[in-house]
Amino acid sequence: MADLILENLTIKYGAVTAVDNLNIHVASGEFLTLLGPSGCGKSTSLFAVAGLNHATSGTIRIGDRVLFDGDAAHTVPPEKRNIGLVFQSYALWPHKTVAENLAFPLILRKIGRAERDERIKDALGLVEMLPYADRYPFELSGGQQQRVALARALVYRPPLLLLDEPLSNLDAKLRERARVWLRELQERLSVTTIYVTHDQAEALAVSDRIAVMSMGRMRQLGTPREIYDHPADSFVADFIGSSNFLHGTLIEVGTDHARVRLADGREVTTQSGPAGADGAVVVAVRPEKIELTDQEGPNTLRVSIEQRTYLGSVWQYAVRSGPLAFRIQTPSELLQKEVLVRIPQEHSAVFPEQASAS
Amino acid sequence: MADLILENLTIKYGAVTAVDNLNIHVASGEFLTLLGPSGCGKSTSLFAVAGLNHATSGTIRIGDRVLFDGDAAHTVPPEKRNIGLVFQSYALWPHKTVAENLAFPLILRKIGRAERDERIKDALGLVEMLPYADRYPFELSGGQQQRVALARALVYRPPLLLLDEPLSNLDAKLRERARVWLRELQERLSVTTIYVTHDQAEALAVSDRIAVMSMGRMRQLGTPREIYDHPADSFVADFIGSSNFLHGTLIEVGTDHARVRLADGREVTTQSGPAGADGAVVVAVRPEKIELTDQEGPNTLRVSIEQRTYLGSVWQYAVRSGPLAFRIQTPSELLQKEVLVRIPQEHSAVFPEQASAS
Amino acid sequence: QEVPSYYPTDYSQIIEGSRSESGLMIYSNMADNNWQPLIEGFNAKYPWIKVETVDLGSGTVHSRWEAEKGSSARTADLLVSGANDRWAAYGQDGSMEDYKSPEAQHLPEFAQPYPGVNVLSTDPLVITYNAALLTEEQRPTGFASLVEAATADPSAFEGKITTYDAARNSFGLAAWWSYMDKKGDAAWDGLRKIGPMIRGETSGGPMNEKIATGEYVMGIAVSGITIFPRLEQPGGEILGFAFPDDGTIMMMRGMGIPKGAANPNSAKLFVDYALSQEGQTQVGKGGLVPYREDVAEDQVRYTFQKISEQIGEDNMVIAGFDERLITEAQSFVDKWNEAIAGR
Amino acid sequence: MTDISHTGSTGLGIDRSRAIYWGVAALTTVLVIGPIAPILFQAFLDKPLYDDSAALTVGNFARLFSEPGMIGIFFNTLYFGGLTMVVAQVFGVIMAVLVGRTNLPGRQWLGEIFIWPLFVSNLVIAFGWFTMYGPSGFVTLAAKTYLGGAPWNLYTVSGMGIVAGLSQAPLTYLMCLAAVTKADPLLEDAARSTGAGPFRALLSVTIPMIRPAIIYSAVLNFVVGIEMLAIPLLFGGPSGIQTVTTFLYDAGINAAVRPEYGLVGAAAVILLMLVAFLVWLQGYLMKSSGRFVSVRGKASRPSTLELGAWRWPAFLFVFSFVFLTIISIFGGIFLRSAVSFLTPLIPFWKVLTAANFELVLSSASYVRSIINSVVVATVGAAIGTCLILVIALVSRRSDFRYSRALEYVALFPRALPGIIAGLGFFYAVIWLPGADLIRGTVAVLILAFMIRYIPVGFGAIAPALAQVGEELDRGARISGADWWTTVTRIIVPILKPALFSCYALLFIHFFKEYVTAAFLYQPGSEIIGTTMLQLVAQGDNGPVSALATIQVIITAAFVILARRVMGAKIYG
Ligand SMILES: Nc1ncnc2c1ncn2[C@@H]1O[C@H](COP(=O)(O)OP(=O)(O)OP(=O)(O)O)[C@@H](O)[C@H]1O
Ligand SMILES: Nc1ncnc2c1ncn2[C@@H]1O[C@H](COP(=O)(O)OP(=O)(O)OP(=O)(O)O)[C@@H](O)[C@H]1O
Ligand SMILES: [Fe+3]
Ligand SMILES: [Mg+2]
Ligand SMILES: [Mg+2]
Repeated sequence: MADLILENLTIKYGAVTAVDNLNIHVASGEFLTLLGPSGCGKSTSLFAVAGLNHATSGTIRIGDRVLFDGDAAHTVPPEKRNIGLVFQSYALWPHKTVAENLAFPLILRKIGRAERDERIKDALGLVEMLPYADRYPFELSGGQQQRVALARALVYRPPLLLLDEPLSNLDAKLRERARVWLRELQERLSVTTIYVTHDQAEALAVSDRIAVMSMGRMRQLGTPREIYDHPADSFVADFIGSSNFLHGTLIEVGTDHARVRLADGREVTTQSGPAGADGAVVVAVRPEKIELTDQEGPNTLRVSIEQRTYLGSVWQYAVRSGPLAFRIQTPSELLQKEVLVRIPQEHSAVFPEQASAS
Repeated sequence: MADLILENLTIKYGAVTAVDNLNIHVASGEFLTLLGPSGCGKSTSLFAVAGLNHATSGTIRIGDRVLFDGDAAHTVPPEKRNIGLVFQSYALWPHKTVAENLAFPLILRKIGRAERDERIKDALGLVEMLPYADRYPFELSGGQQQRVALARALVYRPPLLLLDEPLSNLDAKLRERARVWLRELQERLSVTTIYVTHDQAEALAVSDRIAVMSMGRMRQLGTPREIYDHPADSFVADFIGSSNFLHGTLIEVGTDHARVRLADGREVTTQSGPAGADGAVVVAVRPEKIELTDQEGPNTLRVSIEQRTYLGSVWQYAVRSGPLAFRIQTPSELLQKEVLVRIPQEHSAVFPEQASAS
Repeated sequence: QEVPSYYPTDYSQIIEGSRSESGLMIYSNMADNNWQPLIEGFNAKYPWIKVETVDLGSGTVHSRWEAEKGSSARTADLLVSGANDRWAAYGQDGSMEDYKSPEAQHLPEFAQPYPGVNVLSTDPLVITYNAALLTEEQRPTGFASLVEAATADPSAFEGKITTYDAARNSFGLAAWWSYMDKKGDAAWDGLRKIGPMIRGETSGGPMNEKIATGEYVMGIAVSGITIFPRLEQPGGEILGFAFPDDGTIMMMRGMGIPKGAANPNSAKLFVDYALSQEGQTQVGKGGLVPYREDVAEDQVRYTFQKISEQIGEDNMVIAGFDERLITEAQSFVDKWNEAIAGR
Repeated sequence: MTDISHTGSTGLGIDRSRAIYWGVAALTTVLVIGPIAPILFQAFLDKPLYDDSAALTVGNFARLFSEPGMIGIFFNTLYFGGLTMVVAQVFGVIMAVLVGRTNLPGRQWLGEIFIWPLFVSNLVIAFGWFTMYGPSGFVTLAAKTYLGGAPWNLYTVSGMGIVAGLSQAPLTYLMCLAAVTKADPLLEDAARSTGAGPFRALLSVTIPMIRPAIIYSAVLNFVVGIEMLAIPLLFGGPSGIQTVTTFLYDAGINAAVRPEYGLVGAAAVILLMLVAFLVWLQGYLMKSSGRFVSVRGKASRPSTLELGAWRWPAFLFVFSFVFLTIISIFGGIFLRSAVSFLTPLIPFWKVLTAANFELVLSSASYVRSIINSVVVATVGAAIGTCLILVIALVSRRSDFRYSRALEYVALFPRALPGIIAGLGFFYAVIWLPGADLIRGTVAVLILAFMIRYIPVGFGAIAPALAQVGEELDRGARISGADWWTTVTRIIVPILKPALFSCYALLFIHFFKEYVTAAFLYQPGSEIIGTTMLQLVAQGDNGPVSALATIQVIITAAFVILARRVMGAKIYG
């Protein structure tokens, strides 16, 4: 398949602008994830690619083939696009059994009985739903329905696969297996994939590139590491891995570092970055990057522990130093009331303070 | 509220036994989570408590008040149970706006106009859906619908709250906020809560106790730490935090330790545990508990790295030592081909080998 | 083929002509069982003519034919109906084939009021009453006696007298117009007295049923042919009837061959047969009232002559196809409505 | 833009789906306009259409409005139509919900009996009512004897409205039943878990969700009330109450002197305008139809609502209702068919007779009419259901540019009172070239009935369609199905209960129809309705009741059988 290109895509529902001037170039065989908070327009964008809603303006093409062109009022109907799509709401056909749900796209493609059965078995096997082939959707649990939906989108091996939160109702184990398997399958079939998820761990683990969206706009497009390590703005920093934001004032800025006086009076050295008009900044640092330390030094803060949460593999603590409240994460249980922590310069970023950054 | 007690609860759909002899005692004000793979009967159990499906046998009581008694064929209708329920599929009323969806339970409880508006505003504020009060459900995204469903179950402050994967369509940030807030709310209102989730991190973070289910049966009931640190069987060990299972043979067992010869020939010391008939065991150890080390010693293995996955805060590696394949997790990126790892005795458990443990 | 001696010599041409025709289509306001004896008799004589009837309401017979006649569609070769105003109109505009039946000489004068318009039967309108609710003394014997009885005992008759509503129904209009035309102001006075007690109906079914249940105690000018067979049914004693002694309305049923009919010879044969002695007897057997004098009275329930004998020729009100039915209709309806309101 | 850029895409544009859109739109338009056009034309002629000397005029409208008492007549008509609608809706909806959704004891057979009033024509229903509830009806007399008086009077506009409403309630019932069985039970579960009792859940959640079906049947019943002839004629006539239809009948069609077709045409134009307004209103009320979608891609389980302690009180209520308004009425009709006289004055066992049935069954043409009716109803309803289904799919579920217009056109035939519609078809068949081929055959009857009842069938299908979530279509489109494959393979199977309703409704209506047929049938193509018309002329309701009884038995047998065969499994 050639590359999929979205240009200036805008989609409005009456007065609501669900997608605002989106530009994405998905390379052939790429695994691209749309990541963003609920209601940011992920599903809407995906549906526009599938041809299931009418974009307001912009173009969608696959290589030279124009699927949608807002100016020429040209639209290729969804069934001609040969795309696989998993709906957030499954969209299983209630009157067909699981096997029949999968058979339908194959029948449409005039695939012979023997091969059809073969493929259905394969696909159901992949999602571990083989024993349920003869059940009706209403006889399945939520997660089982979702797996069938996934199998249905894969069974006809479309060159472009669109997945709208396909794993959100699966349990952690199955989900991890499914995502590994999905990625393997994607690579094996080299099917171009757009994946919508709200789960950043999943996005980081599985994607070639991630597009972070907010309120219909794209905020950053990059590889998982770029997004995680070098978020373009505080929204991305916050959304991916939920950074702590420490308020402060920029007192010095160099090419490779900056110095910030935090709200509790301590000074820290951070990566370089821009300041707000009055020098107000936030220092973004992820909870798991903050280190425990024994001795005072540069970038250390003495904090009191206010709340403890057990997360299985790690503990998370809500801590406070004067007016600064933030979270830290460590594998070990801390029983003392106060600890000394260090904010590593290389894992901190500075952004201008914005009303929106919380 | 008095304690909620499920006794010998069995629920069949024709030949399918969805829930099999379930016994749970939920203390008043407790936050209990049902955790288990897709299709294990979580929703079915929850619905039985709500009175929305017919259990086949067993009893459900709140203190002395019998809600369901299979022997006496006695059932209290759902509306008399005063329970808050969030459905996995939202079940918002499509013909009512968001505000009207929330108003309905309040109107049923004859709550005056002013207080009603107040409470609706509160509840919508909590789930950050205030601006959407006048939309119809079909005008909302999947996650937004789920938030409204949550608000609707809370708005009338029921003493018992049943939540069926209430956060599965929310993004990570919102989800974390929602779960903290949910837990706080639950403690403040001291509302007894049964929470269904497939997300073990969520379960560990938020629950007083966790009931792990599989195929309609309860496998273990305990606090998050008990479940995580002392899984009752290999299923639980695997499901919670996805343990590695290293196959081997028990060669010595004491009160506080056991020695196992692993399939690659190395011997390791582990926690004590039972063996299969032929001495075949698996050693369960979580990926994040396996330590990197520089020097050979007891319980160390030399492994080759076969696959690397970036998970943002940590890296996960698929590794292999002879016939043993397992995963390890560390915060740092490992570029070398081989590493030396140590399996800490205190974080390993031994279970008899079963066909089912994968 | 045998034909009576008084038939014209070239009658065989009509018979031969009918052989090459495609059967006979009749639009009528009669029911299947009314037709059966007549058609059987006809077919015994002319077995090659296939008779088909389309049995409709009186008005529909004409509406349908009128609309179809200009098209190429197959339509009626013979019309039979009780829509007196239409027959009057056809008489005026000459849209019926002017065929003079050789049987005419054996028929009374009223048998062919206009060229091409014949009378098939004369059906009386009678007084019907509920015998269980009206004692012998209370039972009116005619219009005048009804007026008398009703004014004497209004509570027994208030809202319990029915008749055809002349303002809403062409059948009723023809009947009552003829009656009033003959009886004049005296009858109008009587009607004004009992008018408010009358509930008008537009069809025989509800009248009969409601009289039987007692909702009405009696009806005046109720179609006799619908009552007669019912008297013989089990329980028929609940109903009683009388030919009004001061004026029995005899409704004429018209019959005509449209100009340009597709099968004129078959139609002519049928008209002749229906008017023959044998045909009229069959008409009587079908439940209608024949008017040909030589019909044997023991073969049929009633004949025109028998009724005439019973009540006297003067008391027969012939409801024919007077053209004033058309010209005077509106003023009559207005007057009728006032009388019914008691004014 | 150059024109060259367009040729590429229009070349693709003529696909199968588009051919179907245009084909069905053209077919519907021809079928509907055919019979309506002559009537419209007639409205502006001073003489009957077939009269060569007719000239254009607007005098018909002037006459219509200058008629004395016209205001009262209009008022009566609207009140009658409104009451008919309200009564039909209230009882139809309640019954649909109870039967379709709850564990009401005996709901199966109560539901079967409930639709009986639809099986026979209004003429027969009216007759049944006055034998029971008329001034000297059985129930009235019983009430007078035991209760000291009967508080009802059928011969008022209210009385007529209630009778008409009750005889139309089954229409509402059937349309809503299809919708109710598809409403997602999870939504009721949600209501109950928030504290609503079973009835409250039905009232606040289920009923609003079937709003499309309610709105649709309401509009239809209002129109049916307005165009209904038999009941106002039979009940209103004797006491001088007139509605627009009886006025038209008395002054226009059955006029004492010469029918005034111009007047009839003018009134038809006004009725068409009224219906156009109602269809618009209906569309307006159904705005943002996403609110009514209840069959979603997330499957949920079919279930019934437990009435609990309310079971038996509800049963008692429904049963007495069914008994008093249906069983007793039909009891009267059945009884009438087996006696020579039905009157409280003679015990019925003294007058038992088989003569009524003998009369009907001994006539070859009467028997043929029964057979013809069965053919017309079974075949016609099948063809009709297919046509209506396609119309509904194109007008509601396609990107066809004129989908809305198609819906308007399809709904127009309902505006014409049956008798006027009959006239229209009749003109159309005579004057349309080529129509002669089918003239006088059962085919023309099927065609005419079909067009006349498109709106009825549409009402059974369209609301159910509104409940099916678009993601199901979308899922199919994206899997590679074009529009036609999607609707036939995905939507139609889900619509099965509604299709059954549509088929049953058409069957029932075709089986009893008479007015439209009066102008169209010929020897050989007579149907029960025309036979009944002839028998009515004899002034004896015995044979009429016998025929009605046969009608009920055949229809009921058919409906029950069809339900067994077609409606057994909704989900697979
Ligand atoms: N109506 C039914 N008929 C037959 N089997 C059913 C029916 N409903 C549920 N089941 C089966 O019962 C089992 C339990 O279903 P349940 O909905 O309780 O699962 P769950 O634990 O909630 O799973 P999930 O996390 O996927 O929602 C499943 O295997 C399901 O297929
Ligand atoms: N039919 C509609 N009418 C009006 N607004 C709509 C409609 N459908 C969606 N929206 C709005 O458009 C925005 C984007 O919706 P979309 O479904 O694309 O969100 P999403 O990113 O998929 O969110 P989620 O993760 O919660 O599914 C939302 O704010 C939503 O409320
Ligand atoms: Fe152009
Ligand atoms: Mg979405
Ligand atoms: Mg579930």
